[in-house]
Amino acid sequence: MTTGDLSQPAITVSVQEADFDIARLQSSLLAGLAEEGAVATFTGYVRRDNEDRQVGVLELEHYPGMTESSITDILRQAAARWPLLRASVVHRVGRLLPGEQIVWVGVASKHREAAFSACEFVMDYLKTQAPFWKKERAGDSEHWVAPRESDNKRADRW
Amino acid sequence: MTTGDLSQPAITVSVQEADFDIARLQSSLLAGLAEEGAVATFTGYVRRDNEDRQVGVLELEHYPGMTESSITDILRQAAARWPLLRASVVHRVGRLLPGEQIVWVGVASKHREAAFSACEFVMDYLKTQAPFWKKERAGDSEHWVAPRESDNKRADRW
Amino acid sequence: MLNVLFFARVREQLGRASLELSWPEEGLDLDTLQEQLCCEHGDGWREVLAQDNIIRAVNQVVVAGNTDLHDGDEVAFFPPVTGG
Amino acid sequence: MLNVLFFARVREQLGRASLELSWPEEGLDLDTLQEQLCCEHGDGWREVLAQDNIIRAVNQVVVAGNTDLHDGDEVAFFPPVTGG
Repeated sequence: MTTGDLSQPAITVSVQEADFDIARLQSSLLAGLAEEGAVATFTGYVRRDNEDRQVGVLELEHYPGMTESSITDILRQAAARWPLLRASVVHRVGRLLPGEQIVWVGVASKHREAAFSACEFVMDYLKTQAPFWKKERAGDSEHWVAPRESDNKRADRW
Repeated sequence: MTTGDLSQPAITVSVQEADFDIARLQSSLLAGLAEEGAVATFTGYVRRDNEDRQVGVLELEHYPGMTESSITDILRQAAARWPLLRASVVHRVGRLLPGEQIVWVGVASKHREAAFSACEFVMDYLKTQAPFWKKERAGDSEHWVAPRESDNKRADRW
Repeated sequence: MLNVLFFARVREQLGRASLELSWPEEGLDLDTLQEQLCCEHGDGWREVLAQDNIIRAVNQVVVAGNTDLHDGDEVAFFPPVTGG
Repeated sequence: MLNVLFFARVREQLGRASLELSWPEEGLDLDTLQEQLCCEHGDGWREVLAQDNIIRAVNQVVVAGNTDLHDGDEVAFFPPVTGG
């Protein structure tokens, strides 16, 4: 697990094998804030099937160091575009089972517009910029997940 | 507390005085689903100040019956526009203190685009369509919160 | 019978949350109901109910403009909503 | 010294996760490094590294096009990312 804390606004990034507790993450996002108003979150789960293939196990590989710094950079970009109070990403790596939580993005802001936009922006950039690679296994077969063209288009919107 | 469950997709609405547990709400959103992928949530909190006024206590009035049915209608509209698996709204009424949770919107979908859009749509319509009224009290003074013009503009986008 | 409800600022300004009216044999529409309420309760009510942002709902559905009412209807007057 | 890393499909196709190269006195750029790797390891490597969606990063920052390298740099080759 790697954690970084950077002020103005506070940004937290964690890349970890362990599962995470969304209630605790949301409390941490708000802890000590003198003001809040809105929190938008996103939680991604391992699909049970992907493009008609059953998923048995998902293996998530990452680039230690670069993964954390690229997520930090994504969060800083979001904080430069919208008035955020806190922004946090937790992303799991290693072996995951269908239905398990993979990723959580939480953004606190005084206003919901900023919270929603920043949360969606971060997810779009995570999908296209952060060095993670998914491999699906089912029985004897294995399959690197291909990037979705629609993800690139969504990231290009911003 | 009033709860309604409607299928395809399952919609849940609760208007209640009691506080709520976001982790439990998110588990309920996913319980029994044969597939998921993405959950977008929004949590609104009582502001500590609003347009430079300190907020001591917030009183939330609603129109019992119409409030629940108008939220159900908003969720049905969202489900008609995006492919949702589940959508849920919890909204508190009564006396609330600054920093307390007021509202939670959770949307589960196979894809994050639908989850984000529907969650934001529901919040925009809640703000402008559901019969709730906020009154702020601070010391001896009290003040009905005025609707924000920007909220009407946001709801008109959809 | 008609059940008439007032919420939030409207409720406070009128000093009451609801009233019941017996159903008139000749029928009634929403604008006429509002005019009757103002006639019975005086200019204070007229001022409150004529505010141009007042929302009117019949049987818990917001109504734009005038509409016929029916025996047993629930009519509500309230200011713009501020939930969420 | 240069530290070269391979991830995901690239790592599997090359059959290794990393290698170290001593720093050449005459200097080196990214395209030249890639060409050297292909010359040393054969056409299998050339095929893998020449795939047009391969991403190259220097010191953990993605690089578009060629760039000069420096002694001590960390260079990585990987396929398009699929996190989130």
